[in-house]
Amino acid sequence: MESPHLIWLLFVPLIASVLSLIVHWFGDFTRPILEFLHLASVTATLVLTFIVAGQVLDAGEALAFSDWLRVDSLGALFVVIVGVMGFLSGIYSIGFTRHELAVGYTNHDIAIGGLDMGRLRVFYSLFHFFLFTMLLAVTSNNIIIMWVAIEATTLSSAFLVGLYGTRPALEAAWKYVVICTVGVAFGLYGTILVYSDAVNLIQETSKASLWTEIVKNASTLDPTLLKLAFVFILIGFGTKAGIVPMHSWLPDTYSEAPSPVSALLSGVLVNCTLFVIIRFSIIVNLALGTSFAQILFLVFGVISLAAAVFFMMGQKDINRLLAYSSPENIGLILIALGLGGPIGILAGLLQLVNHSIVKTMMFFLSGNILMKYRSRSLDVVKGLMQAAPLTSFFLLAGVFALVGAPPFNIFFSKFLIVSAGIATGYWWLMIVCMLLLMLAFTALFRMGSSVTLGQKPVEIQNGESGFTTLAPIAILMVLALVLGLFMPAQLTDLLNGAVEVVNAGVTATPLAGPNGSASVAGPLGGLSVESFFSFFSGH
Amino acid sequence: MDAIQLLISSALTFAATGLLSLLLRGLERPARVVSGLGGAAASVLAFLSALAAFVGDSASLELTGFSAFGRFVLAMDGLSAFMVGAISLLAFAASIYSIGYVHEYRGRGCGELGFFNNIFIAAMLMVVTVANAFYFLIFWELMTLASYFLVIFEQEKKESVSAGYLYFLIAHIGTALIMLSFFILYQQTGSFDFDSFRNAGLPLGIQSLIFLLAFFGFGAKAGIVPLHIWLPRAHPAAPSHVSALLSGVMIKTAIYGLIRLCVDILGAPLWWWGFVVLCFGGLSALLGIVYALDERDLKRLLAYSSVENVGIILMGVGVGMMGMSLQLPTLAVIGFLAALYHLLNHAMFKGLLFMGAGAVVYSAHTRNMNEMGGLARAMPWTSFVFLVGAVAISAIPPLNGFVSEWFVFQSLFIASSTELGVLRVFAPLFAVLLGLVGAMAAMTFVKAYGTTFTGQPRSVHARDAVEVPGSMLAGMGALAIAVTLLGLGAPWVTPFIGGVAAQVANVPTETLASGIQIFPGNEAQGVLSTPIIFLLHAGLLTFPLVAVFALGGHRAGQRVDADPWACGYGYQPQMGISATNFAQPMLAAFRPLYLLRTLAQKPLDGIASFAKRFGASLPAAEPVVERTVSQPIFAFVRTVGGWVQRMQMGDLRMYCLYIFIALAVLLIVIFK
Amino acid sequence: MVTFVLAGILLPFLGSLLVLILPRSWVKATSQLVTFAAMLCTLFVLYSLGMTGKVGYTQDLLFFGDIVLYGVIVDKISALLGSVFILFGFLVVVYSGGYLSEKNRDHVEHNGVQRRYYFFLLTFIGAMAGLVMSSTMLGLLAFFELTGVCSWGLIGYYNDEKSLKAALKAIVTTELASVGLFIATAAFFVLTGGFQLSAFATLDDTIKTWLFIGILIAAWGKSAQLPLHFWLPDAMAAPTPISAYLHAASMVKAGVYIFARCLLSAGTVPQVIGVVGVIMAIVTMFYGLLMYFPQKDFKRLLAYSTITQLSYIFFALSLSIFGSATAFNGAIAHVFNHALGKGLFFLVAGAVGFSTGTRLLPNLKGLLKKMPLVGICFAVAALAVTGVPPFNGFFSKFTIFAGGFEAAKNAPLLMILVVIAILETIGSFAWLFWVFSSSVPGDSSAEVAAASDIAPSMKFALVILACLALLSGFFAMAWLK
Amino acid sequence: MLNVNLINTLSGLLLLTSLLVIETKKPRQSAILYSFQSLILVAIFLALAIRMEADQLYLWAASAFLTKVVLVPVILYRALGKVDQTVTSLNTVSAPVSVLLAALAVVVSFTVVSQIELKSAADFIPALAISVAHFFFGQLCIVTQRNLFKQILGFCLMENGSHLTLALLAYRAPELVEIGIATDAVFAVIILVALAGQIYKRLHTLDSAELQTLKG
Repeated sequence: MESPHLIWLLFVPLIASVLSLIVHWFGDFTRPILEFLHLASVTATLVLTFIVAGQVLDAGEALAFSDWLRVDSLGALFVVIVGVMGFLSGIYSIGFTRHELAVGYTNHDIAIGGLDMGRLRVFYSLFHFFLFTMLLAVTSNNIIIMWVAIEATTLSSAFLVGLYGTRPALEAAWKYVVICTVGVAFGLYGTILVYSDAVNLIQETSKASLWTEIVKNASTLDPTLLKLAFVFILIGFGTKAGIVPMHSWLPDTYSEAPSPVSALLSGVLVNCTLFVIIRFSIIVNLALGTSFAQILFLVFGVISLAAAVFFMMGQKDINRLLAYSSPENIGLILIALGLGGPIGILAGLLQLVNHSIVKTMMFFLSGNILMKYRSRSLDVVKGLMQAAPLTSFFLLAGVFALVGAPPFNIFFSKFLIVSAGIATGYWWLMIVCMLLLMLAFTALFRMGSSVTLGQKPVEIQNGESGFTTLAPIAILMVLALVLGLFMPAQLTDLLNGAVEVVNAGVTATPLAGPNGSASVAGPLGGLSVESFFSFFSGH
Repeated sequence: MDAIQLLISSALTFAATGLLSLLLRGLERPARVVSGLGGAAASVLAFLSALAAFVGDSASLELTGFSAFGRFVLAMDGLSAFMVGAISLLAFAASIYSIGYVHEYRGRGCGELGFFNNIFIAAMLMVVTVANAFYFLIFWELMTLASYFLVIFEQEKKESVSAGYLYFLIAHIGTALIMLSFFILYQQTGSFDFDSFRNAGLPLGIQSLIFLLAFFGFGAKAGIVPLHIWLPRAHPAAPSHVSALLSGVMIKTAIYGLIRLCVDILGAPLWWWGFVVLCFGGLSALLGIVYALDERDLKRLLAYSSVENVGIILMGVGVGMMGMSLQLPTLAVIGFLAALYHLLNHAMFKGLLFMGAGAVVYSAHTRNMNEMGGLARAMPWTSFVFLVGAVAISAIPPLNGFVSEWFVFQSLFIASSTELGVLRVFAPLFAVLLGLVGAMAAMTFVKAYGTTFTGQPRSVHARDAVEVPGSMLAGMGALAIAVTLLGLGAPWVTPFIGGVAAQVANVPTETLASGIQIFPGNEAQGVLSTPIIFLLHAGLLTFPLVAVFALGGHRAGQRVDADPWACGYGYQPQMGISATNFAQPMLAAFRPLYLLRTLAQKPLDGIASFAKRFGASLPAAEPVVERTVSQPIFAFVRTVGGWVQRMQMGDLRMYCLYIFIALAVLLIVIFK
Repeated sequence: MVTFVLAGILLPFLGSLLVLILPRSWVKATSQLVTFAAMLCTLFVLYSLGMTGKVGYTQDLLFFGDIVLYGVIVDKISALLGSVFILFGFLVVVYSGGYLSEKNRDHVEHNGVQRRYYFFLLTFIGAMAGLVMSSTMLGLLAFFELTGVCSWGLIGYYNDEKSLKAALKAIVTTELASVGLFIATAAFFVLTGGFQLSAFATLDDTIKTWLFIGILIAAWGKSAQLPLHFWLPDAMAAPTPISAYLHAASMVKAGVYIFARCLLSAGTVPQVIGVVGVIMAIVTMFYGLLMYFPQKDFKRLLAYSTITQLSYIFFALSLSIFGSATAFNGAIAHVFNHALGKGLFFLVAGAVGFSTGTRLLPNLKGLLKKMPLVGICFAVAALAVTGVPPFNGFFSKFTIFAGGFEAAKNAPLLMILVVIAILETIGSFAWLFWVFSSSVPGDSSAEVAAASDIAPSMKFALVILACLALLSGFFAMAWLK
Repeated sequence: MLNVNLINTLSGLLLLTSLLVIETKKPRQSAILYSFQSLILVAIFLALAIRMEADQLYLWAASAFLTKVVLVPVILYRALGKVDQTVTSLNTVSAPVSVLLAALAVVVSFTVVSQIELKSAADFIPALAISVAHFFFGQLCIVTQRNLFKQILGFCLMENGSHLTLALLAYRAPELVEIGIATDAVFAVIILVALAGQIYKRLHTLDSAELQTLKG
């Protein structure tokens, strides 16, 4: 189905980005106008993502630009993530940047700086451009453009990372850009290999770069080349996704970037690159059978998980701790994908969604802490319970959610992953993973207790950080709870569709059961989504 | 009302008056009166119940209990009725006595005292009538519990509290042993009813195990040597009417339990069971009295004497058990008769003596006999009843102690003529031992009475003593009358108790006759006529009087009213015979037996010091799991974490290298 | 009826939210009201179950498709334990009202009513109710973890270095153990295609064995059994009402409860689980006993006592695998009785700390003189915990031993273990009663003589619990008959 | 029709120039050398265009010339003019070692590429292997050089490598693709240079060894 909304979805942030750069002509009104523009853009983006997702639910896919842009269920899932997280980050940014403006940009070589008007403009402009590139990555049907978009995310976010202009911020930005461009260059290499293989098979060369066309001809691709290509792709895009050992930019970047940016990086960008990897893995699965990609996923998943939890042990910096929690979760997602089968893929995608909700929330919270304490060190940040009870409540809830305590959403996706592992016979791997997760659990809990409890430093004033910085957190918190307790039918349909897409090459039979339908049962009126679990109940 | 209804109403009265007393704790006098009079009334009900059981058939009551362990069964057979009777008699006297006596404890919780006391008695009544092991244990422990609080009632005294602890601990261990024996039976029968236990049909080996467990379990409560150590500490620690109950009846519930389980239920099938009981009885009797002799604390002396008397009772039980296993009905009946009779007698006179001691303490505020003396003048009535008790316990006719000891002797004599070699050798020996014990008991109580009531007051307390209130005298008087009646009325009492004994021994009752006989027609009619013996004794006493009178030695009877002559010094009260110096010769004679105590102390000290050292090493053991398991794991994780974190050394070029290495490794692995 | 069950579970959760929202001055009353209402609901469930002949029933509540995620099971066991957990929760909330004040000498630095405390406490009560009533593995797992999280918040309540460390230790240890349950639940799900416990019986023996090993590991961790016991003594850094509730009455029972529930659902269970369970229980029992002796801190002593009592429950549950229903009932009764007895003991410790400012046993002498009520409750608690009739501990211990002898009929070696357990009970008795003898009667020590009065709400909780400690033994036995 | 060997030889030349880019001490010279190398790349494109009769490749050549031969070197050269040159010659390993590593990269590339059976690329196996190796050379440059600008050049070398592969294997790709890639590369260079400039301005260093404060 041709979808003009899809085009608008890309253009809105792009226009907002350009406009943001030029508003300084308005002098004193710059900031309000910037903020208005910003709000309008993120809201429009959010609405458009929902529209596009709705179209996908109705018609199966949304197309634009003669198939160069295409959103199927898998894509829609990611589009929605980008839209929602972009919107919430957008809201959060307003409060955050106001506070940082109040702190002011200083030229001194301090650990954590503030902002000035110029940088604010850059921030808003790049914010939207960043959003645009991510949306492009997940809507593009052209594998080369996909790569371009991913590379562009790096470039657009580079200055966001270094926005504070302090020594650590610049260092982080440099590392981020260099490592990611290098990594993504590997990705390019892999992409080229796939494309060059496809171009020999597909008569219409203009279509050879379309993912849909490659998938159609996947079985005739050269296996060796594809293997080579996939290795490059996994390593390349894996760099961006924060898979260990290519993750090394990640802690520096997440900790030094302004919090809304960290939230987007960890909550969304990671997903977008994973999306690319998943897209390629579908091709590989079709061409080589599932085992090749799955084994790679499993290996890297376990490595990521294991290394990440050890990085988290004894980490003194809140943001770095949260940053390392990303490879941990990516590892889990990869393991789930590596386990394969409908359950595994579903578990992986669900974990991906849940992780992005919770991790975004956590970075918002760390931003609030930063605003209050001007520090990220666990030695300094103490007694949040006294200083800002609400923030501290959210932080605790976030920690619980992140470690997968019920009733939060990660509990269920974690559970599904373990179930998938057991169903596929990886008992011991699952036990090892759970034990490794215990370390993450320990580290996060230590952080949670250290920050919220204890005696707060005397110079810190009591008080919350304001509506715009708390509301997005509250929304995410509610989301985390809701997805833990119920699963909205639309999301279920999207997930089902996505699983179908990912699983397409493997099993001939699509998911059993009808599409999700809500039914009320029991006094709680639990939303019942039949197809969601039905594929296990029927074995 | 039949026996059971009476019993239940009695128990409920005890409980109700106890609770009422607790509620009235703020007002001490009403509390005292309620618990005392209520207890007395309840005791009357209990006694009537016992009588009703004797008169009517054995009664029982069944209720579906709250537990899965069978019904709540109350059964009044002869043995139970006998025990109820014994308890009720003493409880009656103690209750009356307590009305006055508890005044001593004013301001220290008279209400609570009444509560625990009455609950204690009620629990005892239930223990001896309940016929289900589960409920038996409940009441058994309830009895211990209530009496524990009575023992530590004088909580200001450290030794009271520690005595109570020791008492409760040993009782608890005993309970555990009893429980084990019940469990073994339960395992075989699937029920806790005594009735089903009877039909268990266990192998003899297991039965013997049950016997041993039960013997030591009940023995701990009965205070047999060497499990007696708590007794001389705990009994004196309690208020005196409670001491009376403790010594008088509570330790007898253990005898009851032993008879119930090993004789009634298991049927004492092996001769050595009885022999074990006999031996421990003999040992307890001997050591008990030897230690009593040495005591200067009046109440401790009485407590040691209880050990002795329990020993005597056990000797009777032992003989009876052997009689059963050897299928000699006469021996069995005589043995149990002796045991039960002595049980009853001891309840009476030991109760009397403790109450007497309580009266002394009430007036003189000390328990040390060396600080007494001359109390007979100040407290004539007390002195008199105490004398009655002392005479009775010394087995001097015509009072009851003589009667039951006589039966014990008789049972031992009959036993020595059985065909069992062991008995032929040992029964005479035990008879001799019993004689010795009797002699020493007499000596002990001469000392007790003499140093307490005669001579000069040896302390200010003793000098200022006055006679105790009427209720106390009434309580003691009642017991004195009972002691006399049980002695003089032996010919009429014996058939009753003999009937019980026969029931216990599971033989027909006709073999025992009653009446005044000196020479019984057959050995089964081993009944003595105490009136005749009394007359004989009285006659013997009149003989010297007549002689003196006839021979004109009337000067001898003249009273000389002058100061005692003391080798030139003025007489001092300290010069008189005291508790310490009186027993000096005996101490010398029985040095080895006293040495036992010091000898036993050594291993005990060893154990204690080992325990102390062991205990000292425990704190180090506490974190052992942490130190050996969790901390190493944690340290390991940290070390690994350190290695991993070193990967992130901050160098951009290394980071790029990682990517390259990852790629290279993958390429090599995949493409070889 | 299910409405009332649900009300029992959800009211505390609702309360926990209200506590966050309502004004600070309402917090205490709200908590008390909510828990009281929840208590009435569960007591009504108990009552009506008793009236209808104790026939259990299950109601599925939360679905995903045809898979039941959560449902409630109301039977003899869950109704009994659910009501005691919530009832005790109510008493603890009441007690806390007095305990958490400036007058508390044990924790002088306290500053007024804290939402956090009541929030975690109420959430915990709800979670515990949810756990007990759960008819699915997922429900067990979810609430199991939730209780752990709440306990973390409560142990670390005082915010000092020590309590934070203890809290972390507790949560990490129990969560580590809960990996076992997690894996077992996942496997259960994969194998049966659902979460309903009723499917347990359909599994074959090998699978059952593995599942039970997972469950046991979780249960050991939660119930502080060797070798995962060490968090419990340290967790005594929590406020004493919390120790009473979490570390005596309820949370540590979550472990045994899931084990019991799964045993009940599984039908026949491979004996190897019984063997493992029995041996570990005996080892823990003796370890706990030995650790009584060096303890100076009242609460630590109680913690070790809790460990041994929990081993009794494990012991009994494992015995039931050898075919003794009596042992199972004994275990359930012991959960019930120990909750009240040990809970009372902890509250006594709290009252002592509250009024004297010390918990060190050598400093506590002559409590009865100065604080008769506390002294009496001390006695009642000691007797209840050590199993002296007519107090409740006896009945369940007796049932356990009887069950042991029943089981030993088929496996004579068990007899030895049962006898060892009886020895332990004597040792326990000896030491706890020694503690009682040396601290309750007699003349007061300086600390005790200077004691202040305890709050009325604390007295209320103590009196109710003391009565319950006397009566509950009979009730539990009759209920489970 | 051009000889295949020409293409392969030109590719070999590419390797040589990359080594020069890496090992030259002065970054400005490296920039110039890079420009020269890009010129060779353009030549390869042209040769391929002739041999394969692929018209798109002319366009490729043009855009590559514009971006790689002109734009990127100019940007780099100008940026380098503004910075202190003293820190430019730092490297981690000595020249012989890096040459050795480069040789290793070539060997690995040949091994991997020789396994591929692509009928379109059968003639260009050496060139393909060289393009892969060239890619690794870029990596080598980033790893061994401490100067930020040398690292940017390393990235450019990698770009060239992948570009060559693209041309060898997928010369029929639409122009838009090529332009996208090229523009991205240019933008990457611009942003890297800008960042490096900021770092120099704020921190007065171009030594990546001094950018090691974030760790752990």
